[in-house]
Amino acid sequence: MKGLLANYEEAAAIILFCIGFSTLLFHRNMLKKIIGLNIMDTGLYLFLASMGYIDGARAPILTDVNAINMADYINPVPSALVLTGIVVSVSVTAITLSLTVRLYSKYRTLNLDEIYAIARRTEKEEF
Amino acid sequence: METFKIILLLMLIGCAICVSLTKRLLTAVIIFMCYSLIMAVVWILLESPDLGITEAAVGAGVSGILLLVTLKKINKTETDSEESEEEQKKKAGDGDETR
Amino acid sequence: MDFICNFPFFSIVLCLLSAVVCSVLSGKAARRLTLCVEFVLVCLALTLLVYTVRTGESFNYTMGHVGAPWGNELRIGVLEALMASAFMIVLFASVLGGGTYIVRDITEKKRNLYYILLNLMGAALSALVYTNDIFTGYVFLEILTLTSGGILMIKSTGKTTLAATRYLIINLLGSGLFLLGVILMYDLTGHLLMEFMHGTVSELEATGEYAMPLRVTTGLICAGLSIKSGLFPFHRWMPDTYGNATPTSASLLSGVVSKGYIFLLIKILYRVIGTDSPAVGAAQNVLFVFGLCGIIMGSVSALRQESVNRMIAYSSAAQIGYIFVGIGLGGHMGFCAAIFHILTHAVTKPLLFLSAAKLTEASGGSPVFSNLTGAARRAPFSAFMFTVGALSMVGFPAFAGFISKLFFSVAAVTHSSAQSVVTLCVLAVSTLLNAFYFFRTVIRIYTPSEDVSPLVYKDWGFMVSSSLFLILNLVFGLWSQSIYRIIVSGLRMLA
Amino acid sequence: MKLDKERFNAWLNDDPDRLNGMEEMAEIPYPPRERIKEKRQELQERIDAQPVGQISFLSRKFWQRVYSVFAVICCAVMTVVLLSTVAELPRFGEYRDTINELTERYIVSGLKETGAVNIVAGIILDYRAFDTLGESFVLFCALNCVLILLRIDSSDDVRHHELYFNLAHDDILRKSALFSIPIVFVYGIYVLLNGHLSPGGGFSGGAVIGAGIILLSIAYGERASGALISEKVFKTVCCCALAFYGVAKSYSFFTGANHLHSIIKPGTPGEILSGGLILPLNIAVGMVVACTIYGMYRMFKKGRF
Repeated sequence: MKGLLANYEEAAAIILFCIGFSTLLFHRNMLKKIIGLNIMDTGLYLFLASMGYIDGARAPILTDVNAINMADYINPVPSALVLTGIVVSVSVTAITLSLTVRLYSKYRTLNLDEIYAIARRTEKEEF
Repeated sequence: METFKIILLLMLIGCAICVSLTKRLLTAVIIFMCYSLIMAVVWILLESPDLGITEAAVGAGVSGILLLVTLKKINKTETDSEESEEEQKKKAGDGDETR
Repeated sequence: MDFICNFPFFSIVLCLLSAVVCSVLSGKAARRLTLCVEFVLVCLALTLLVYTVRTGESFNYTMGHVGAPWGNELRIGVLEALMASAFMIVLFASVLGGGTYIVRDITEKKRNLYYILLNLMGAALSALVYTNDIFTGYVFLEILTLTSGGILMIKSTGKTTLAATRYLIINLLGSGLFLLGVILMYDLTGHLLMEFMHGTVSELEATGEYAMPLRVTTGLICAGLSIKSGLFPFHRWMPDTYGNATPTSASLLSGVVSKGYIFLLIKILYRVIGTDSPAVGAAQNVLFVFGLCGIIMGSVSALRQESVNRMIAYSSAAQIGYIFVGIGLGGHMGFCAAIFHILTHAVTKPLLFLSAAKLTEASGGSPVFSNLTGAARRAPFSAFMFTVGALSMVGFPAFAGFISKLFFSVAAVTHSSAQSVVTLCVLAVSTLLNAFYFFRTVIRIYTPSEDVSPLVYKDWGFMVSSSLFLILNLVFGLWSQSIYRIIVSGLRMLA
Repeated sequence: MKLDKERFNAWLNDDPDRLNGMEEMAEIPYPPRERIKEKRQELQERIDAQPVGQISFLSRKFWQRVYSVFAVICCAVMTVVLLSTVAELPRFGEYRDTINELTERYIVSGLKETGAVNIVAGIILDYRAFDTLGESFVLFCALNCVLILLRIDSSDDVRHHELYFNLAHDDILRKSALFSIPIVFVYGIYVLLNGHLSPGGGFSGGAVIGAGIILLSIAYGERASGALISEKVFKTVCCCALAFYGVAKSYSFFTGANHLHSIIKPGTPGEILSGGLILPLNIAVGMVVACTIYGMYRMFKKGRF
């Protein structure tokens, strides 16, 4: 518990990840699933970024070129990785959203359970 | 500063929970955009301004726009007073979680 | 450094650039370009295989001016070259063999988009196989996931869209878990290149620090990748996906994509965590149990299916189970068996999917069993190829499937008593079930029926690609000793 | 004055403005609501006509429940395990093990080797450029998937895809867009061009510019944004920029791996024309991203350009 409180940033990130994960897993509504996916990803990125943070350090943009001191700057690697990750998650969002639009135009609902029910009943038509 | 950060983190968690509990999809999308903005601020506080800019532009901007366009496309955000109560309920019901 | 060392890099960049070029081409031109590029990829990978076998050691290739541990790296050993050659051959042959179905299932204006995705998939696969950097692995894993989703949804019926949705959701859950594992691993080690991570991990293990986070990390990576490859409780997307997709997509998904994930897992187990680590031991036991369940459930479900596509799909689930049993048994022989089975399955499943599609087409378009009676008369060549695939899957001597089952039994026997008994029993039962459901189909297609309207056209693409698969099956079955030696030396290089 | 009042009233009543955006209003053939209703009824009838079949819903529901209970337990266990892992990790904000020779080289000699004052830009476009190359192809892949799903090729498909919203007649939006669009564009271009000197870079700048173009298209109609990015421009820019990116990076990978001399120099630190390949790569990425985002928006909205 003490460790959790000291690592509050990471703990919050993990809680966000788990909320997003369960939203993605349990919600039957496609849009909610997609938002859950985004929350899951941002939780992960927060987790990664909070690892690079050092108390009292600055962003890794060099101000004085002649005197570079390691301890002045935060770890730049997590930022670079997160930047890559954000692009991946926006691409995934776009694809899943367009799938949602397609599903809606076909089945007229966003609820996956209903979609399955309709698909099962109209199965024979499509062959 | 640390208190501010903790408050922001709590708000993030609150937003995340609200998204999965709220009934209306439009509300969920708007809460998600707020979530992204708060996240951008958190990243500025974590001394990663690159991520702050990107998250504000992508999470709140582009993802938000795409979500809203999708919502609009599937015709869920309209509120029309001429419509009967029943119709509206049906509408709200099928866009949202059926428990 | 020899010029050949550039080949893996060339193959990735070639794919990426030809994907860009395909977006301005028409469907037909894009197809030609893709086939050429894939043929070149096959040649590059085979040359690399020969080169690495001859030199007998692996080499690293720095992507950029700054070497390890600061820059990205590729790493090519015998095993990587072998895997890349197998995957590229399957990619090439599936695209070649499924040409008529691509024309049938995809509207003309969207056909070039399909080839863009295939090119990207080739790039992602090669990068995934060659990479030495775990985060690069994640990025290309996502490309692989998205392209495989894309080649599913291109057939624009409601069912494929639904199947693609389901597939993507499961895969994204898996990616999330895998990324969390990668992040934790970075936090524990501070590196992203595999051998540097391994160095820190073994230091941590020696001092006993962070034992719990290491275990959790291993678990997360295993869970993420096994969910993505469709291990037992998460195999439910398979029948819908494989059953409804266009045959090329189905054979690529089952033959190549899920194998790519598994190969990444093997690589991480060997090169990052180390197979002798206690954390890996625990994960292996879990994978073993789920693999066994997967074999049984997959085979039983395959028995109950009414259409041939879904039957083959469930059989895929069972084969994934086999591979995970191999990984779970662990040790030298277990991993050998798993890798050999990856190869076997990669060259057999596409053959089954493609020939089943031909049989279905010859019988009027419905893949339901009752419709297929007497299909061998209508399409004798495809029926022969289907029979070959079925024999190989069942484990008939002289085919690849026999050797991989043999390897599994050897791996089981050399292992501890409890696991070996269970594995042997499950192997026996599943072989029986396999034989039952495959021969039922084979007998059905050879049953004479009145409706004999022979297939009017000859499909050269299908003939060439299925002959290629047949030859590969025979090569793996008859020259298994040399393949075995290659795998063994590859595993030694991997560690 | 009278005209203004009329327009204000019209706006209050949510009437389409009679002066602005006429041509776009004309696109709506008949009220969407009716059509949706019709469609839903049709579907309902079709479902009702089908026999329910032999699926026993009781057992399916039962298994679903078992499955979801199991999944809830799994999620809960996962949360607890992950939280206890976090408690064991190094303390937040401390100088920790991940600060090693990796970080040291990036920070200390990053400027000298890449020419980028912004170390993050140096990492993503030079040290770990292969990741970033992959990342931009993820975006390309996403664009292609969206095109596959939403692009309309045949005219009979149009009915499904048309989108009925049009804010082009809204005066408030127009006036506020008039002020904000230039700012958005300037900011986006600044972020894009200064990627190696200050926070930002190709991706964020491109996303800002893309959002600006979307705003333009919402406020002033498709014609305005179409004049900026037509289908041809979109295709050309995407392909050329991606191909340039791929070729340029391949050149630097190839020379690096073979220890050849590269003609690219880092330049003077801090100047706009410095950072070797980083500036052109940022511009290429920014163009790809802006076009991709706008293209995706068009696909979602209309299904074509």
